[in-house]
This record gives sequence, C-alpha cells and structure tokens, in this order.
Amino acid sequence: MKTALLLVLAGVAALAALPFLLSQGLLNAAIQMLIAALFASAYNLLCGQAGMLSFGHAAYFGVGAFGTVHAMNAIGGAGLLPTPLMPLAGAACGLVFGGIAGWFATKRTGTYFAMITLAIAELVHSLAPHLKGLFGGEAGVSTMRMPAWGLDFGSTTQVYYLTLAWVLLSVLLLYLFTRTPMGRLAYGLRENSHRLRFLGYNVHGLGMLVFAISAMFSGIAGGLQVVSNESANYVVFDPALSAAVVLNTYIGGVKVFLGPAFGAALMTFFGYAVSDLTQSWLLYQGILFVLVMMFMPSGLAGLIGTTGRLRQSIGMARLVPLVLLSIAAAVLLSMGGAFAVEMLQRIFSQDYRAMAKLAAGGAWPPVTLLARAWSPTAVATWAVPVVLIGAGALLAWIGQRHLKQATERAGGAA
Amino acid sequence: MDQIIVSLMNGVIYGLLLFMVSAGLTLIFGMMGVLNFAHASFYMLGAYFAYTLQGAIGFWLALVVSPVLVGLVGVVVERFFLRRVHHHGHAHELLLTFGLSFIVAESIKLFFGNYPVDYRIPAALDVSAFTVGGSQYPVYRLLMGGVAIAMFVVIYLLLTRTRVGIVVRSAIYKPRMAEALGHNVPLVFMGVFGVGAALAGLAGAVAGAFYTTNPNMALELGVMVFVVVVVGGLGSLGGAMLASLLIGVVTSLAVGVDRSLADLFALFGAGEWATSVGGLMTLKISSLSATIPFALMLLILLVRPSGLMGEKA
Amino acid sequence: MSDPILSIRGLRKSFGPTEIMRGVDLDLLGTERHALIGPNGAGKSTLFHLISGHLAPSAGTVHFDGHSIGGRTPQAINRLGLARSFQITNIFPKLTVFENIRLAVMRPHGLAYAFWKFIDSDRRVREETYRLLELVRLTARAGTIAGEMAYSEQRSLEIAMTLASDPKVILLDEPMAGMSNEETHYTAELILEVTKGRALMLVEHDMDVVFSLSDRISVLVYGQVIATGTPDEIRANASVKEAYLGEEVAA
Amino acid sequence: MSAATETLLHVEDLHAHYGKSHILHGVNLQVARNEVVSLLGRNGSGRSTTMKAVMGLVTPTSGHIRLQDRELAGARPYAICRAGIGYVPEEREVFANLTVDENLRMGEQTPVPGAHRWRIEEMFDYFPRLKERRNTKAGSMSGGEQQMLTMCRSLLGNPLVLLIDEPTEGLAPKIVAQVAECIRDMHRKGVSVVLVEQKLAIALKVSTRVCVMGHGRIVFEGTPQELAANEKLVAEWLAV
Amino acid sequence: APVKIGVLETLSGPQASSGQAYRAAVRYAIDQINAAGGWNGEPVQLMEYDNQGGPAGAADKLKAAAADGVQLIVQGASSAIGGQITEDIRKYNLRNPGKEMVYLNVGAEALELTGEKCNFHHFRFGGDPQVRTKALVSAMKQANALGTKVYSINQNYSWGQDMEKAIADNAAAGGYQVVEKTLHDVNKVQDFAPYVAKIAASKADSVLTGNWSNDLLLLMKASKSAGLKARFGTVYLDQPGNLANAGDLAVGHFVVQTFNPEAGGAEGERFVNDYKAKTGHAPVFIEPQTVFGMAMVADALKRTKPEGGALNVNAFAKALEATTIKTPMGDMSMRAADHQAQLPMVVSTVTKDAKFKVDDTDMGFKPVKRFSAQEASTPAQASCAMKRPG
Ligand SMILES: Nc1ncnc2c1ncn2[C@@H]1O[C@H](COP(=O)(O)OP(=O)(O)OP(=O)(O)O)[C@@H](O)[C@H]1O
Ligand SMILES: Nc1ncnc2c1ncn2[C@@H]1O[C@H](COP(=O)(O)OP(=O)(O)OP(=O)(O)O)[C@@H](O)[C@H]1O
Ligand SMILES: CC(C)C[C@H](N)C(=O)O
Ligand SMILES: [Mg+2]
Ligand SMILES: [Mg+2]
Repeated sequence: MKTALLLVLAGVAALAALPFLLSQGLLNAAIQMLIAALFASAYNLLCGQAGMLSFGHAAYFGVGAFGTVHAMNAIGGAGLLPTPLMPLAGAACGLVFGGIAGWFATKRTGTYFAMITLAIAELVHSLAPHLKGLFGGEAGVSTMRMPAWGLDFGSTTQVYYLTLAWVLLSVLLLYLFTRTPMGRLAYGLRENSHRLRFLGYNVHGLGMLVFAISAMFSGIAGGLQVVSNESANYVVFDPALSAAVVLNTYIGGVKVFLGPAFGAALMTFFGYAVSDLTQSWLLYQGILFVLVMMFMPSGLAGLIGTTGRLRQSIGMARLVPLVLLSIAAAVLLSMGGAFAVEMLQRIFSQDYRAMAKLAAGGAWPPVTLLARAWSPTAVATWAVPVVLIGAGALLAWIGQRHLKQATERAGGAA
Repeated sequence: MDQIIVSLMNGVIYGLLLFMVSAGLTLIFGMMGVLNFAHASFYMLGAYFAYTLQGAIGFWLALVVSPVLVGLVGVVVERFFLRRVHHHGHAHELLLTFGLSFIVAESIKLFFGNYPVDYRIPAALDVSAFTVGGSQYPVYRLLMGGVAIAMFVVIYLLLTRTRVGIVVRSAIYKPRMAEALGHNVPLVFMGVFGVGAALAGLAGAVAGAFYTTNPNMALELGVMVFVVVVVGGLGSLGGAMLASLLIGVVTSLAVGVDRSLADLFALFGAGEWATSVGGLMTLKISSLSATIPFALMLLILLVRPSGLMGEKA
Repeated sequence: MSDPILSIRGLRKSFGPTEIMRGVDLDLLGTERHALIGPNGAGKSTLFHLISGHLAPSAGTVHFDGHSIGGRTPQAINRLGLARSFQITNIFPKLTVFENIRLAVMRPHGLAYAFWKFIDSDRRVREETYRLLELVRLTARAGTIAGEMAYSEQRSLEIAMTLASDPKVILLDEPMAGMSNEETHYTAELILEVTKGRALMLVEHDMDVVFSLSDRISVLVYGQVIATGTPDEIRANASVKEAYLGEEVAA
Repeated sequence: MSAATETLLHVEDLHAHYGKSHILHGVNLQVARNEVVSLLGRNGSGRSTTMKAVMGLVTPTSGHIRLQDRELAGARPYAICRAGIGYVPEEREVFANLTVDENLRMGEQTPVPGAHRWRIEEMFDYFPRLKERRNTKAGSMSGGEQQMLTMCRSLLGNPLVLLIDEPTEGLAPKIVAQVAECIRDMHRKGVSVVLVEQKLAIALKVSTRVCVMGHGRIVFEGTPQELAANEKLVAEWLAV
Repeated sequence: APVKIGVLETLSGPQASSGQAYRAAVRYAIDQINAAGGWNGEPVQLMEYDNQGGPAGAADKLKAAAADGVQLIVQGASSAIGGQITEDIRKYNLRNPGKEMVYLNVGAEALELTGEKCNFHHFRFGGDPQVRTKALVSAMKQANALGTKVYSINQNYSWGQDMEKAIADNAAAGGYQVVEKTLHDVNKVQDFAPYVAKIAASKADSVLTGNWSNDLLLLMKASKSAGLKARFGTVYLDQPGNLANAGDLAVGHFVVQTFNPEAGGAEGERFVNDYKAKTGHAPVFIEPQTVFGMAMVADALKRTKPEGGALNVNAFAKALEATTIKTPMGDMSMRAADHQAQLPMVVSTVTKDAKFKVDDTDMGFKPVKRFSAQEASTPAQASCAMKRPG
C-alpha cells in the first residue's frame, strides 16, 4: 500500500515536471494522453467496475465538448465561467445527457445494453451534422480561451497544467468513488444485478447513476479537449472514438484502477508518434490489438501483475534474465515484422508499381527504407526480416522454456 | 406512383443485400453470441477475392470460389484467434475482431491501393429486366435478391433439419455439458463461424460488382449489419430478413419524402412556430435516411428488446 | 399466535396458456415457521417469486404487514422487510464472501447510493458483516472468492445475505438441497436460531427437516393449496400421501 | 468371462487436480455390465470429481480410464460420450434457452453396439410431467423438473454406462421413489450405472455394489448389505 | 534556418486516398523548389503529418508542426479539416506574433474559408463552388448538354451545400431551372437507386453534382443501371479509379478541372511527363492545382528576403498576395482581397478519343471549353473582412 502511494506520488511529480523536459510538440501530445487517460478511466467506471459494456461513449465525451465550447462562447465570447472552470460545463452536460441516455440504456443489460448505447451514439452522430446551430456543421464550433485568474492560457504549458490538474482531480475522485458504498455496489451490479434487486436495491436507478457519473467524467474529458483545441466538431461523435475508448481500456486492463488510463495514454502516444512515421500505422495498431487480446488478456496492467507474481514465485534473480529475454524477443519480432510490412507496403504502393512499369527493362527499382536502398529482388533484402523474426521466435521459445522450468521448480519447492 | 413502386423495389433489393451480409452475422452474433466486428471485413474480402479471381477463372466461378476462401479465412480466425480469447468474454472477442478488421482493411489497402478497383458486373448481366415508369430495372438487382433468398433457404434448412442450431445455442452457455452429450462443440463453432464468414464473402462477391469494391466498403456497412441483427432479434433468421427488408424499404422511401417535422406541426397550425424553432424541426426526412435505421433500432430496443422476431430476453 | 403477517388470497399466475397458480390462499403468521411442500412443478418457487416481486400475479392479492404488495418491485418488497433466498444459488460469485455480505448489509444501513463517504470507515456495517459471517460459520472464509467455495458454504452465504436486512419474513427455497446429512443438520439448527422472532416460509423436499422444523405445513399441488396443518396432521393426510409423499416416507 | 460379468469400465489409479490442489489420489473402480455401483462419501470426498474425470470434464493428471478396452483418459468429452458413457451432472445443467424437446434432442446419439436403445416415450412414461411441459423453455421449469430432464436427456444418448450425480436432489419424495424405480429399470435393460447419492437408503436399495470414497480414494467396496452391517465404517466415512 | 513546409493531410484510415494524392503533389513541388536551389541557399524541408482523418487530429498535429518550427502548412483534402486549421492558425498567430504560420489551402473549397473565415494567413489555390459551377454551366450550355431542367444532388456538408447554392445561383446564366435539390449524407449511402429514382421522376435533363469519391461513383453506377438518360456535370469525375470503375457509363459526362493535359498544350504535356517520371503517375484530380499552388509559393519565396537568416512569414504572405505565375493552363494569380487564387479552368468531357487516357482505360477527358483566370473568376465574397498585420 505504502509503495503504491509512493509510486503514485512519484508519478504525479514526474507529470508536473514534464513541461520542463518536453518539447512543445510532445507536451501537446501529453495533453492528449492525459485527456484520453481520463476518458478511459471514466469509461472503466461503467465498463470495468459496473460491467456495462457501452459502445457509444463518444456521445458523452462529445456532449461535454460541445457544452464546453458553447460555454466558452457564451456572453459574446466572454465565457460562462472563467477558463479554468470551463470543464465544469462539460461535466454538467455529460451528467445530464448521461442521466437521460443512461435511464434508457440501463433498462436493459448485456448485449442489449451495448446496442442501445451504440444506437444512441449513432443517432447523435448522424443527426449532429444536420443541426448546424448546435454543432456547427462539419466545420464545427470554434472558440478561444480567455485570460482568467491572471493567466492568459495562451501557451501550451499553461494548458498542460490546467489539463493535468483536472485529470488528476477527476481520476482521484473516480478512485475515491470505488471506495464508497455506491462504488462497491457497482461491482455488485456487474456480478449479479438480479441478486441486488432482492437485497432491496433499485438496480435501474443505480445503473443510471453509475452511467451518469461515468458520462460526467467523460464530459470533463471532452471539455478539456475543447479547452485545449479551442474548437469542437461533430466528428467527436464518431464511432471510432467510442471504439477507441473501449480498446484503450482493455489494452490497459480493466481489472486495475489505473490500467485503462495507462492503456489510453500509451495508445494515444502510439498514434501520435507512429502515425507520422508510417502510413501503415493502423495496420500496426490492429496487430497490436490482436496480440494484446491473445497474449495479454488482462491488458498491460495484467502483465505487470503477472510479472510481480512471478517475482514472488521464482525470485528476482531468475526473473530478470527472463524479462530481458522477452523484451529482446519482442524487439526482434517487431523489427522484423515492421521491416517486412514496410517493404511490402512500398513495393505494392501504386506509385512504386507505376514506376516499376516505367523503368527500363522492367527491372524493379530499389526501395528506400531506413535511409538505405533495398532491391526487392535481392535475397539479402528478404533475409533481413526472416532473420530478425527467426531470431525473435527463437528467443521467445527459449524464454518460454525457461519460464516453464522456473515455475515448475518453484512449484515443486512450494 | 411509379416512383413509389420503383422505390419499393429498390428498397426490397437493398434490404435483401443487407440480409445477405447480415445472414452470416445472425449465425455468428445472434446465435454464437460472438460480437464479430470483422464481419463486414469478410464481406469486403469476398469482393476483393472475387475481383482478383475473376480475371483468372471468370465471374461465375469467382462467385463460388471466393466465398469458400473467405470461409477458410473465417475458420482460421475462429480456430486460432477467437477460440483462444473466448473464455475471457465478449469484450475480448469484440476487440480482437476489431483489430482484425483493421488488419483486413489495411492489408487490402496495401495490396490493392486506396482507390476502388474496377470490379464490375459482366456485360452480359448488365442489362435491364423491365422498365417501370421510365426507368429500367437491372437484372443484376434481381440476381442479388435471388442470391439472398437462396441464402435464407439454405440457412433455414441448416438450422431446422440438423441439430446445428440447437447445439450452437446450447453450447454458448454450457459448452462443457453440450460436449458431454457427444457434440464436438469446437468443431461446430468453427464450422458455423466459417459458414457465416463465407456467407458474408458471397455477399461481397455479388454486391461488390454492383456497388463498388473499395477499402471502405466494410466500414460503410459495418454498423448497419448489427442494426439489422438487433432489430430482427438476436439469432432469428426470419427476424433478420424482416429487419433487412424493413430498413431497406424505409430508407429507400425516406429519400423521396421532402417533409420535416415542421410540416407535421403545420397540420396543427403550428408550422410557423416549428419553422422558427429550426434545428430538428426543419430537417427533411430525405436527408435523414442514414439516421433512420438507428432511430428504428433504438425504438425497437426500448419497446421490444428482443427484436421483431427474437425470443423473449 | 398473532395475526397473519403475510396473507395471500386467490393468487393466480399463468404463463401463456398454462395456468400455474390456480387460486392460492395462504396465511403466514407473525412468528411461525411454515413449510411449503408439494410435488415438483407444483408452483412453490413460483409462489415465492410472486410474493417477492420477481413475478407479477395475474390475479389475486398479497398482503404483507399491512401493505398490498402484489406486483411491486423486488426492491420495494425487500425494503418492507421481506427477504428471500433462491433455489439455485444466487450470490456474487467473483466477490469475496465478506464483500457479498457487506453488499447485503449496506442497504438496511441506509448506504444504498452513498458516494460521499467511504465504506471502509463505516464501523457499523463492518461489525454487522462480521456478526453475520460468524453466525453462518464463514468467518474463516471471509477473504475467499465466494464462487470458489463448496456448495454448502455457498448456501450458508446465501442465508446470511438473506438475513442481512433483518427482515420480518424470510422465504427460503430449498436451503438444504445438495447438503450432506451433517450440513443439513447444522443448517437446520441455524435456521431455527436465526428465525427466532420472525416468520419463516420454507420450501424443502427433505421431510425430516420439514417435519422437525415447522410449526405448520401447507401442501401445494398443481397450483392449489390442498392442505394446511401441523406436521402430524399433514403426515396423516391421505391426499397428501397420495400426491406428494408416496408410500415410503409416509410409512 | 460371461456376458453378465464382463467388465465394461475400468478406472485405474486415477489422479486429478483442480489447479494445484490434488483431489483424486488414485481411484480404482471397475464397473461390469449390468451393475449399479454407488459411490458414497462425505461432501467433498471427490465423488463428483471422479465422474467428471471419467467424462473428460476434468482432465486426469494420471491413470487409466478404459471402456471395453478402449483408452479414454485424456479424450475429449464428446468422444467419451460417443464411446458409450453418459453423464447426468449434479448441477442440473439444462440448456435454459432451449425447450424441453430441444434439450432431449441434444441428448440423442446413435447407440454403440450392445447398448439399449431408449425412446422418448419411455422417458415420458417415467416422468409424465415432462411430456406436459415439452414446449416450455427448460430454464423456466421447476428445479425438480429440470432434474428429471437431465436424466432423460442423458439416457437418450443410449449409453453403456451412465454416470448419475445426485439425481434425487430437490425431488419430491414420491418422485424420488420414481427415480429409484427408473434406475432399477435401467439395470433391467442392461445399462450399467454409477450413482452418486446422498440419500443412503436409496443408494442401498438400488445398487448391486457400493463403494465408499474418502479423501480422493475408494476406502470400501462391497455389497449394500455389507456396508449396512458395518456401522463403524458408516459412521466414519458417511457420518450418518 | 531552412524553411519548413508541413503537409498536414489524412494519410491513414478510410479517407487516406486524397490525402496521399496531395502529399505526392507537394513532394513533387518541393523537389522542384529544391532543385532550383531551395530558399536562402538551403533546401526547403518537407514535414509530413497525419491528421488521422479528423479535425481533432489536425489540431493536435498542427501544434506539433508549430513546435517543430513549421511555418507553412499545406492541406486540402477536406473542408472540415480546413476549417479547423484556418481557425487554429488564426489563433496561433494572434498569440505568437513574430512566429506566424501560413495555411496553404490546396483544395478545401468550401466558400466560408474565403468568406466569413477568411484570414490573412490563409491562401486558397483551388477553385471554389462558384467558380467551378460557373465554368461548368457555361461550357455544358455551350455544348448543348445542359438542357433546361437540372437536378442538383450534393453531399450534405459545407462544400456540398455551397455547390447546391452555386447551382441555383447559376440557373439564370445557364438558362435552366433547378427541378429538385437533394443533399445526402457524406460517404454513408450504399445504394443510390432511390436517389436515381427521384432523379428519373423529376425528368431532369442533366444532373449537377459536387460529389466526390464513392458518392460520385455509386451515384453514376446507379444511374447507369437504371438507364437514366440525364447528363452529369461533375467536379471530381477525374478522381483516380472513377473511370476504371464506372467504365463506359462515364462517357459523355462532364467535369470541371483546374488542369487538362490536352488543354495545356506542349507545356501541359511536358508537365505530365515530368510528373509521371517523378511520381509514377500522371497528375490528376487535385494534384495539378496543388503543384501550381506550390509553384506560386516557390515564386513568393523567391521574392522574400531572409530576415536574420529566417523567413518572415508576414513578408512572405505579402509577397504571395502579389504573385502571378504561368501555368500550362495560363496565368494564375492571387487575389489579395480574399486570398482566393485566380486560376484558369477547363471543362472536359469523357470520351474515347481523348488524347490522354486515364486509369488504364481507353477513355480520357477531352477539353470542351477553356476559361482564363479572368473568365473563370467570380467576385470576392462580401463576408470576407480580412485583418492585415500592421
Ligand atoms: N416463466 C415460466 N414460463 C413457463 N412455465 C413456467 C415458468 N416459470 C415456471 N413455470 C412452470 O411452472 C411450474 C411451477 O414451477 P415452480 O418452479 O414453481 O415449481 P416448484 O413447486 O418450485 O417445483 P420444485 O419443487 O421442483 O422446485 C413448472 O411446471 C414450471 O415449468
Ligand atoms: N472447480 C473446483 N475448483 C477447485 N476445487 C474444487 C472444484 N470443484 C471441487 N473442488 C474441490 O474438490 C473436492 C472434491 O469435490 P467433489 O465435488 O468431487 O466432491 P463430492 O464428493 O462430489 O462432494 P459433494 O457432496 O459436495 O458434491 C472438494 O474439496 C472441493 O472443494
Ligand atoms: C478533395 C476534395 C474532394 C475536397 C472538397 N473539395 C472539400 O472541400 O471538402
Ligand atoms: Mg422450486
Ligand atoms: Mg458432488
């Protein structure tokens, strides 16, 4: 418990120090990561804790965003609230809309619940572009942060601290919520809502409240995004965002409180960093999803948990080489895979094929990758990924065997 | 009047197309309970396979082979991917298939590029069957309808004449018990998933030539098929058919209705007020045809959660 | 004995065309232990469902402690002071035993939807939870995941959860099913003890338990009460023998 | 060996674990054709686990399970079922979302050679109540009705050996008697039965042989009469 | 310091195709600038950012670009994203005087970008709905292909809505009557048959549409299979894949373009060949206008003196306002009032005897009528109130 608290404090300190360490661009990415982390945490309250798989959480994020943007534009652009408090508008809108939508959605459970949330989100998404007054059409609604409390909120650093404060506060509140009676009830709702009813609880009301609270925090996240981007566009209602939050949450791991936040931050960073590097980043993302679901079903947090348990059972001395081995295997495999994909992508690209056709004699021109020219017909070119993947697979296999031996030995001793 | 007839016919055929794609999902999602977000990707794969094959083996043979290939892909997906995460629950299946749908879409872009490929219906089929009210009615639309109906019949027989249906339905909740009664549950699941995928592949092969075959075709249809299955009632084949037709016809007819809520209010003399309110009030039904299915789905879920023909939840 | 705390008049229930409850009249007195027996499918569990709000009656009335409760929601009925257990174990299988009981205890302590205080800091809830754990001999299992316990232990947990709201009336549906003789014995004692001062309605097919535990017995056959009386009267009743007991047990 | 005493099911030195806990410590059990063997014991003594292990629902860690000389240890449950072993689980595993009829259909199997062929009508003769409720969803049936259904469902698989786990749980006394009669009838029709039964009286009445389990082993084997006579054993291992 | 130009396009996801086309054109143009010596003796640097298909991603990446020191932002594939970028740049410039950025809009053609949202730091090098429609209508009328009844069908977002308005505005000039107007969802409609039925019922002679991508292709395919006789006047029929996929049914329809190699004469052919040699494909769709726009940028850069070794963006913008270049299509200049490029237009029709075939088919676009920049031009919008720096 003590160490956990210390870790959290260290994390907060590190977050607070970021503006001194990062470039403006990265700092801005950090803002997006924080927002995604909050959104995922809010979502996890509903999905992980209360067991309600919503497919339409972008709706509440979006409503929060538009609530905030209108609040910022209110009173002739002066704003309804001082800038630092603007996310409150998002919270209020999220809460109200979440309450209404939740009232409908929580009338059903399981798949039907999921489908209602999907329908609500899709409805909003497909109606929004038609309601220009409210959602500004496809151009969206633009706004500007007004100076308040002696700050002008013009710099990324100020926005970062504002976002950080809100995210920390919200995540703390979400955490404290799990320790309240109602937070506990959310678990009961997930496990057996039928039984709760016969213990005298109003399950529908409870579900609606949890839904609304989750929507409220999602609304704050939406509001923060507006504060940061100074605009809101109906595309926030896009199903892709609803899907992203589910994915992020599970990639992080629903069982651990901070898991979804980590997952979301990581995936956001992945998108930020990789999307400019390669055109196929969605392919990598897809592969990543599949791999995580197959080999880390309880997400990144689960991986950390497993490592911790391994440390207890087989000891640090045996664990360290194993971890190193796994990391090496993962690096080799992903390098090999990425190399192959990038080569293929270049060779199959329309442009390259057209160029190859133009080239004299039909010879395939070399492809540039990693600042080096590779001939697609050379054996050496394809040997690179094959060797990388082969070596990675070998390491993975060795690691697996060692792990087995180690656990067996530990099991025998126990 | 003619326009209404044409719209109706168009709607019916579009509905049948929706059914073609959702038929497989009815098996996979409705009966096995697997939230397969990659289903529309199988549809897309069917179209691309057929496009690739038609040059070599001709259009008709491609229509036969590409569903088989897609079915094999489905089998692989079930056997090596879904089965391994099944016990973790729905969310994991969903996310896995979600990842797969990315992989399929991006691989297609990798090999076939971003633009639509020129997969077209053979000239011999590109004729009109008859003319109504000045516009021709293409033979190919009838063919699509025919394929959809054939699919319906085949699945119906599969479910009523064999024990596959009840094995699947029972094995979702109690796979161990179903196995202890002598049913090779993993094999049945794999088979059903493969057939579901193959059906989507067939739909893709057939429809890809009529509409367009492009890397976004999965995305465009992806959510709609879920709407169909839910509105029809999970696991109900007849329901899926009914829902497809309903959605097809309603969206098709809606295109012709240039009315808005304000017009409705005008009947009660509140038209001007409604127009001045604007927003939702003045939206024309015709511009909302993409919204209607979702509104329908929401309505159904709230008043009749088990769908049009689903069993009571 | 006092006035009936629960009184059922002309209760009917149909599922589609089949009528399962065909006009049941039954009274449960304030502090009696009343067993409900009858052939399989007679409608005993259905009667419990109707009383506890799980199902709404097609016709007839249910009065509980001065309130007409037919058709009310389960939570409303529970709050009036009527708790039930289920024939098929119905707990929170992935939560700990402690958590299971605490969820049940929270509600009567008015903490249903509280989000402004921490649950761990509530001493009364904790103490009450431990008291119940002790009562059903599960103290040592407090930290166990409920679903991983033996069946009989899960049944005990179920009883503890039913007791948590300090109800006036308890309905227990086959609490001893699947228990060994030893456990059955213990559970019978337990039930005797915890239902002191309350009314109990019990469905059970173990005749030893039924005859030793109950003050009165009602026999439900095909949705109708064919007899009500003391254990001895019921044992001697020919039609009960015919419809339910068969030769061997009665002999 | 004569047909009557031919050993059908051989369980030899069977071990099984749940995770790390060792539950079966070498169970040996022979079931001959036309025998009704009762497995008795306290709660948790491993009787259900033995059945599950035979059925392949719990993977045995070591040991042999042979049906008519065919090794079944490690086989998948469906293969074991098709080989001729039927299983009636303790927890009334009816398929709640299917009707009674569909549940029964789920159980049907082509019989292995030498097995008695059961007809649905026979089932309805045993339990007329089921016939009345043919088109009801199994999940909405009463607990006792579900219990009857599970038994009939497995019988329709025409097994050579039927494993029945606590069939009388939750049944009205009169139906309990019917179940006992049903088991005797199976016996008459040549089905071998392995029975786990809490109610000692019933077990003694229907079995040709009884085994008492304790701590994952068989600690006593003999005729019902021998067991009834051995008060010390009954007190120690059955706690009656 | 070298000048950094950032392409902020949709490079991944469903709408990646047009973004990648813009990128190819910009890469080509930058190579040319650098071949000519770059700026201030240093090569111009091209940075590529993936806006991931949406305004939110664009906002993020714009900040990243600003942090990377990018001064010129290029984008064009969507007016929705363009709207976000122009607003963000306006705000950024307000807050960071002396470190301004310029938005080089090479294809987001919604009117508001040079109307209410017009801004000193935004320049558009593409057309706009008014310019496009005016040329299209006039050429089709002259070719006797317009008829008197026109059906207007467009995508329901700013570009489509502007197109709808432009089609109505040009009714008098074109001598037609708009028999019906339809707006439909963007990239969501699978089956256009109901729309085609509506068009058929209206007995329109021709259909004018600003649709692009699938919405155009599906519309045309559905018309063909319903045997619709109406002629299509389009803006984006030359998007790659359209002709290949539509096949013969495209023949006889019209498109208004910013470039047509046949109309460009020898210069045009030289450009096409050079482009093809560098990128592997001929410049089509929005690529030519992007290359021309970048050529204007190159020209303006040439005329901007470095200040302390760096580019003064405001000075550059002022130079750009006064740029005129020669393109194969004729002179192209920037109108200072609203920063809308004045560019020549050409209306072409799909035939089999076009000189340049496209999409590996036997069809191509044959010019029907050319418009010089002056002829094509429409007046600046009154709603544009541009604030100029000091
Ligand atoms: N939802 C339902 N739909 C149809 N029939 C139902 C439904 N619920 C119960 N039944 C039927 O009502 C009858 C009474 O069931 P109930 O569970 O009340 O019996 P029971 O007396 O508790 O029997 P047991 O002692 O076996 O538990 C059964 O025949 C059952 O099939
Ligand atoms: N799924 C399981 N996971 C872990 N332990 C289990 C599991 N199932 C049973 N056990 C344990 O295995 C032991 C033997 O259980 P088994 O069910 O075979 O006993 P039984 O003799 O059938 O008793 P009962 O009368 O309770 O049915 C018990 O100690 C039980 O706690
Ligand atoms: C690339 C083009 C199709 C973009 C379109 N002109 C728009 O403004 O959105
Ligand atoms: Mg019952
Ligand atoms: Mg057992």
